Amino acid sequence: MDSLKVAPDLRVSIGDLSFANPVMTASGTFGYAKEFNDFVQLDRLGAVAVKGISLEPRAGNPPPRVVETPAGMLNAIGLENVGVARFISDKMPFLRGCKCRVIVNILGDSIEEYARLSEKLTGVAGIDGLEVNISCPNVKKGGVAFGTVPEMAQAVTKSVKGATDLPVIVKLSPNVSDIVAMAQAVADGGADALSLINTLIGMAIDTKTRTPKLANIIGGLSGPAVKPVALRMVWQVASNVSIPVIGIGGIGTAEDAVEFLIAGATAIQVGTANFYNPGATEAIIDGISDYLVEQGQASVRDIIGSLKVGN
Amino acid sequence: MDSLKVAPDLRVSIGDLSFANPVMTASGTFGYAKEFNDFVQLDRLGAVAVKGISLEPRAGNPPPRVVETPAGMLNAIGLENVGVARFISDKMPFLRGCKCRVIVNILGDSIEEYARLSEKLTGVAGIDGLEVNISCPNVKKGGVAFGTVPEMAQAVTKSVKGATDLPVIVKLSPNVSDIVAMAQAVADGGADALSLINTLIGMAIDTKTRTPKLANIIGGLSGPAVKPVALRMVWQVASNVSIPVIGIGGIGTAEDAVEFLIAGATAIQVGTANFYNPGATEAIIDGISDYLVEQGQASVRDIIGSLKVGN
Amino acid sequence: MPQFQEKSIVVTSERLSESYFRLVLESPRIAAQAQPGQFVMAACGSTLDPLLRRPFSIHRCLGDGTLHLLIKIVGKGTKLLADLEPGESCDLLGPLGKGFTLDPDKVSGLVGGGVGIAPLLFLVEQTNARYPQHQALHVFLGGQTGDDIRQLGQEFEQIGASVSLATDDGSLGMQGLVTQPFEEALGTLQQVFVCGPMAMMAATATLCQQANVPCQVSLESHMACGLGACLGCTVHGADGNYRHVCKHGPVLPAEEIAWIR
Amino acid sequence: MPQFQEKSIVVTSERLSESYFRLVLESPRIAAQAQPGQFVMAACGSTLDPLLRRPFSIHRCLGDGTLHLLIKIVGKGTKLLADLEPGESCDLLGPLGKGFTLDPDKVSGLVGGGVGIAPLLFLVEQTNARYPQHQALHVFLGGQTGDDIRQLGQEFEQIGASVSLATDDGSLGMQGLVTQPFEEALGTLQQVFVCGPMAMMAATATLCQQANVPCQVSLESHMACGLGACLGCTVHGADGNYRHVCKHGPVLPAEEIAWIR
Ligand SMILES: Cc1cc2nc3c(=O)[nH]c(=O)nc-3n(C[C@H](O)[C@H](O)[C@H](O)COP(=O)(O)OP(=O)(O)OC[C@H]3O[C@@H](n4cnc5c(N)ncnc54)[C@H](O)[C@@H]3O)c2cc1C
Ligand SMILES: Cc1cc2nc3c(=O)[nH]c(=O)nc-3n(C[C@H](O)[C@H](O)[C@H](O)COP(=O)(O)OP(=O)(O)OC[C@H]3O[C@@H](n4cnc5c(N)ncnc54)[C@H](O)[C@@H]3O)c2cc1C
Ligand SMILES: Cc1cc2nc3c(=O)[nH]c(=O)nc-3n(C[C@H](O)[C@H](O)[C@H](O)COP(=O)(O)O)c2cc1C
Ligand SMILES: Cc1cc2nc3c(=O)[nH]c(=O)nc-3n(C[C@H](O)[C@H](O)[C@H](O)COP(=O)(O)O)c2cc1C
Ligand code: FES
Ligand code: FES
Repeated sequence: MDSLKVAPDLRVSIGDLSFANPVMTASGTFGYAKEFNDFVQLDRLGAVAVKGISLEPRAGNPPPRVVETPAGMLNAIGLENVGVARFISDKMPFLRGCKCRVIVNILGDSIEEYARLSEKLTGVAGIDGLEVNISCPNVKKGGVAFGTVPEMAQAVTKSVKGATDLPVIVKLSPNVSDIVAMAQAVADGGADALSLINTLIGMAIDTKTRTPKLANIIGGLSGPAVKPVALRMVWQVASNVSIPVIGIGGIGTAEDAVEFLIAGATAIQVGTANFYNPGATEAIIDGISDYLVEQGQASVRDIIGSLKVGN
Repeated sequence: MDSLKVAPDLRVSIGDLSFANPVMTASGTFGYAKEFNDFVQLDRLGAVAVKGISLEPRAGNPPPRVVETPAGMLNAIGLENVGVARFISDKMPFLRGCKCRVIVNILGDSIEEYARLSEKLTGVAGIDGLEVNISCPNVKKGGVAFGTVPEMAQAVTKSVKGATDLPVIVKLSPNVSDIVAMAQAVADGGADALSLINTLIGMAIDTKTRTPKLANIIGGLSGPAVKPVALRMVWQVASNVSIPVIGIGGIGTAEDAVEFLIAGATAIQVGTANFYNPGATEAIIDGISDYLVEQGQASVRDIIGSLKVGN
Repeated sequence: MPQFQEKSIVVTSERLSESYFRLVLESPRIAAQAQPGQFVMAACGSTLDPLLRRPFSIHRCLGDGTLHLLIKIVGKGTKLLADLEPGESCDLLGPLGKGFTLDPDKVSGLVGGGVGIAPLLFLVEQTNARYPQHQALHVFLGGQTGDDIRQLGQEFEQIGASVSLATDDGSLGMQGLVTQPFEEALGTLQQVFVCGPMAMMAATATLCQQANVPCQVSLESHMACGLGACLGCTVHGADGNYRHVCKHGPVLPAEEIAWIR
Repeated sequence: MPQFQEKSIVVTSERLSESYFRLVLESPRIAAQAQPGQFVMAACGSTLDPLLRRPFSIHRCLGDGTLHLLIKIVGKGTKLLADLEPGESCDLLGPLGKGFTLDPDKVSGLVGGGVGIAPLLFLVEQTNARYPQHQALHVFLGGQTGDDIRQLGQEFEQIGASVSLATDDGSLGMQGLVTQPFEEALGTLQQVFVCGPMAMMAATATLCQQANVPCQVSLESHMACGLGACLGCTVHGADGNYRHVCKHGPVLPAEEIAWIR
């Protein structure tokens, strides 16, 4: 096919919610967007997913909180955030002024907390959707992460769905034996979409002092190192579960993003790459457009899930 | 403490089996040892774990079988091997001539196959132990990997233990929600030691052709990229399960190896690093020695499990 | 204050000692905004290992569009930067963080340890340029060995600062810690600016507190973004709250920091 | 045959065209053992990305301890190698695999496409040196554009081979595929050696099979180790069994390969 004369159509949608393009920022890697205002035209982004918010402010973990690993990094921020009240009063005014969609990432210690948080965010002008981080320990269940037990993940999903009319995206943890079972449980709980993956659990040790490099001992691995695992999980989930999937994990270039779209992701989020290349998101939007032109495709929707397997 | 005048003691043991040092080669990354004869003094190695052996020869997967990823690689060799008979007749004579320990990695499609294979290898001169690869699909159970279900892993362990008097090391898959539960099930099944981790499941896509980069679609991720995950799992298992642990995953330098020893591994295996640096194992042996001298430790056994946590 | 991502061309790379070197980069947009005490995040190499940028204080900004960095080789990122040759480029983010606040009517003491000397030259040069009347600058430099700090000491002298030197091995200046000559002179100082190893900054801060002299320290912390987004770069505050070095600092009043924990 | 891991110093790096360059490395131990058709695994860069070594045919070995590689820049590994400057080093493993077997009493045709030309120069030079009587060498070279193969063509002529050229864009030699001039000359050939893109090798192999002329091909495959250990580098054999390119090849009799699947 000849190269197209018109710019390709980058629009995607998740349920009734439409996005100018499939490129979003991943929670915890883009602050509250303002931090990147000098490096990225925020209005061009498909969406911004803000740093995870809890009912009350959280101070987070003691330092050191980040450590570099081969083609990746570990973080143990400990979910530091300003709390929902200050988020709405201090951070939403700026975000409301951006043309991009705003997705609020939420976290809690109990199913009730997720619900109350969702209620508080519902009806706030400028918020387009909730992303539920279930990689948090359930304090009532001995600290087992919600995201590793299908029943618990489903219960969180149901409770959030019952508390809001905003689209609900549930963000899956990759630290499980069967990602499809987790995804199906959450879909059955009524989620509008899934985002995956959150970080893999990892660790690093300082051999001189024989202490963990993170004060928290363990932390979350992210960045290009995890991309193959993320892509595999996105493909498995997108091929087996019927709700839309947002692909996350090690995406730093348009080629990475396209891999996830081909694997079946309706949209993608850029995380760690924002740190080493603050302009990554815009370069990815442009690069997806170029890819579509090269491939003679009029719309990004034509490549979603287009992986050819078998012969 | 002053630097020691005598060379540090590198010997470790797993049950009754002693090793000159804690540095082994990981199955599938060192062939049958002969391939590395020009690059490594094989006699210096703690042990060689050979490529996984099955009852019958296997041809493996179609190409492409390997693809590079950021600081890692994916492989889908498909367990190609010469089968147990030819392994004993063609490969053991050379291995028997090496001073290092020889560990035979075994794999099967069913619990019975593991047992029969173990019987055939028991009594063969020069074989010092078996390493049971349970990251294989159980064909009788719909292809679910033995290594993701504690009961199945325990059953394999018991059947191998019943079929041999060789030390039995069970090699764990990292693709699970709860690595400690897997490890405990296998320990309860009678395993003499655990080795971990096998590869993480990953995937890569060629965006030009929109096909998977591996003919098998998915493959195993290994190399430095996975080190943080491997180290975390080794620490969790070594801290919670009482049998010895062999640490594997992304080890390429002495510093990497020491991290695993500090986390609680009694020995370590070098995998992917053999490909990009065939001399890696010897450099690691020397580097562990240097580390002990620097730290004023007389024996490598003094640093095993010496991680300081909490204050 | 605007921040920039700027592909900066290496003008010169000068080796000062075995492990210290100085990079001069053509970085007009960042240089035009830079204040003493601010830093840049530099991309090291062109592949995914090392992955993260490395933070470096702005060492000098002479108004000609160049930005100078003083770097000590300690690991793989700084090693790759040391291999850069004139004409090659390095991607920088900056200027980042909050710098020093100097009162030109007060006598200033500047204490630098090792590569922590970097931001102090910029501070002296800018102060000289802005407040020609403010000659009262006393500089205290510490290093492991004379080679590391000899040339830097001369440069401070050339721009009119009085300089005291101390080295661990006694190969230049007095042998011992730089806090010794500093302590002797502290009675004459009205404001103090420090950058160097944690232990040195803690000692200096304690001396200043005892003498009731205001002290600003430039902190280090492991950083992923440098932009206030990752929340990785925390240090313990004296009030029990965390500070983020890249956003609240790197320069902070010494009394805001919990020095001993 | 012994194999070596050798830290090799770059003697020269010569750019032949936009994407082709030639590296000359001081690699005495590997060079002393190398045979035409064998290859080396080269480490690219000094960090963990790229991680794996890259395979390259040995292009030339003039008996002076140097090893020449002809490389086309296609991705990040070859890009890093292109940046190497004289005096810098590159870690090589070699010589690896099985090379060409040439019968000096037969008329030889050599067919090279693109960087597949690399091993053929070594083959011609070694044949000339060992069998001065064997002058019957016909070389067929194909490239995308004249720049890629002009100098190589001249070099083959200088050492006495008769050379036919073909380029995709017609900028040198005939326009079209190198298999055309090869097919016309095939009747005069008694043995054929081919290295180039899969499609070109398949076409050449088919022509040879039809003409009943023995043909050896040098294959490519993604490799992790190059040593026969990872079992990653398989190709489909004509008999239904796999071949490992690094151990059974890279040079194999054309009839052993399943060309169409
Ligand atoms: C605000 C600030 C200003 C700095 N200014 C200078 C300067 O002017 N000159 C100079 O030579 N150095 C300076 N440093 C320290 C410098 O950032 C580190 O030496 C450098 O990051 C080490 O990188 P590496 O890859 O060589 O070492 P590696 O040890 O391989 O680095 C591994 C990781 O640890 C981090 N890291 C290692 N050491 C430090 C450290 N001391 N502080 C923060 N992160 C570290 C790296 O950024 C990287 O993420 C400054 C640090 C900060 C926070
Ligand atoms: C036996 C053999 C001999 C070769 N001889 C030459 C030669 O003389 N000159 C030359 O320029 N090239 C040669 N090649 C091809 C060369 O190895 C690849 O072009 C090179 O590995 C690409 O690396 P990259 O990082 O630039 O590309 P990338 O695409 O970034 O590489 C990514 C991965 O794919 C592998 N890969 C990519 N292309 C190929 C390929 N064509 N064959 C095998 N693996 C590939 C790389 O090794 C790496 O693991 C040879 C290949 C083989 C197998
Ligand atoms: C510093 C940091 C903080 C993060 N904070 C959150 C968070 O608050 N909530 C959440 O759901 N995910 C959080 N994540 C996970 C990312 O959103 C993303 O899922 C993960 O990093 C994988 O993507 P990447 O490889 O592109 O970074 C965080 C990641 C990093 C690196
Ligand atoms: C090419 C390749 C083949 C492998 N084959 C086997 C195998 O046959 N049996 C097995 O138990 N593990 C096998 N493994 C897994 C390794 O032994 C090791 O557990 C894994 O690669 C992680 O270690 P590394 O990161 O050091 O490579 C293989 C790994 C690779 C890369
Ligand atoms: S370095 Fe990211 S918030 Fe400070
Ligand atoms: S490349 Fe490893 S076996 Fe051939």
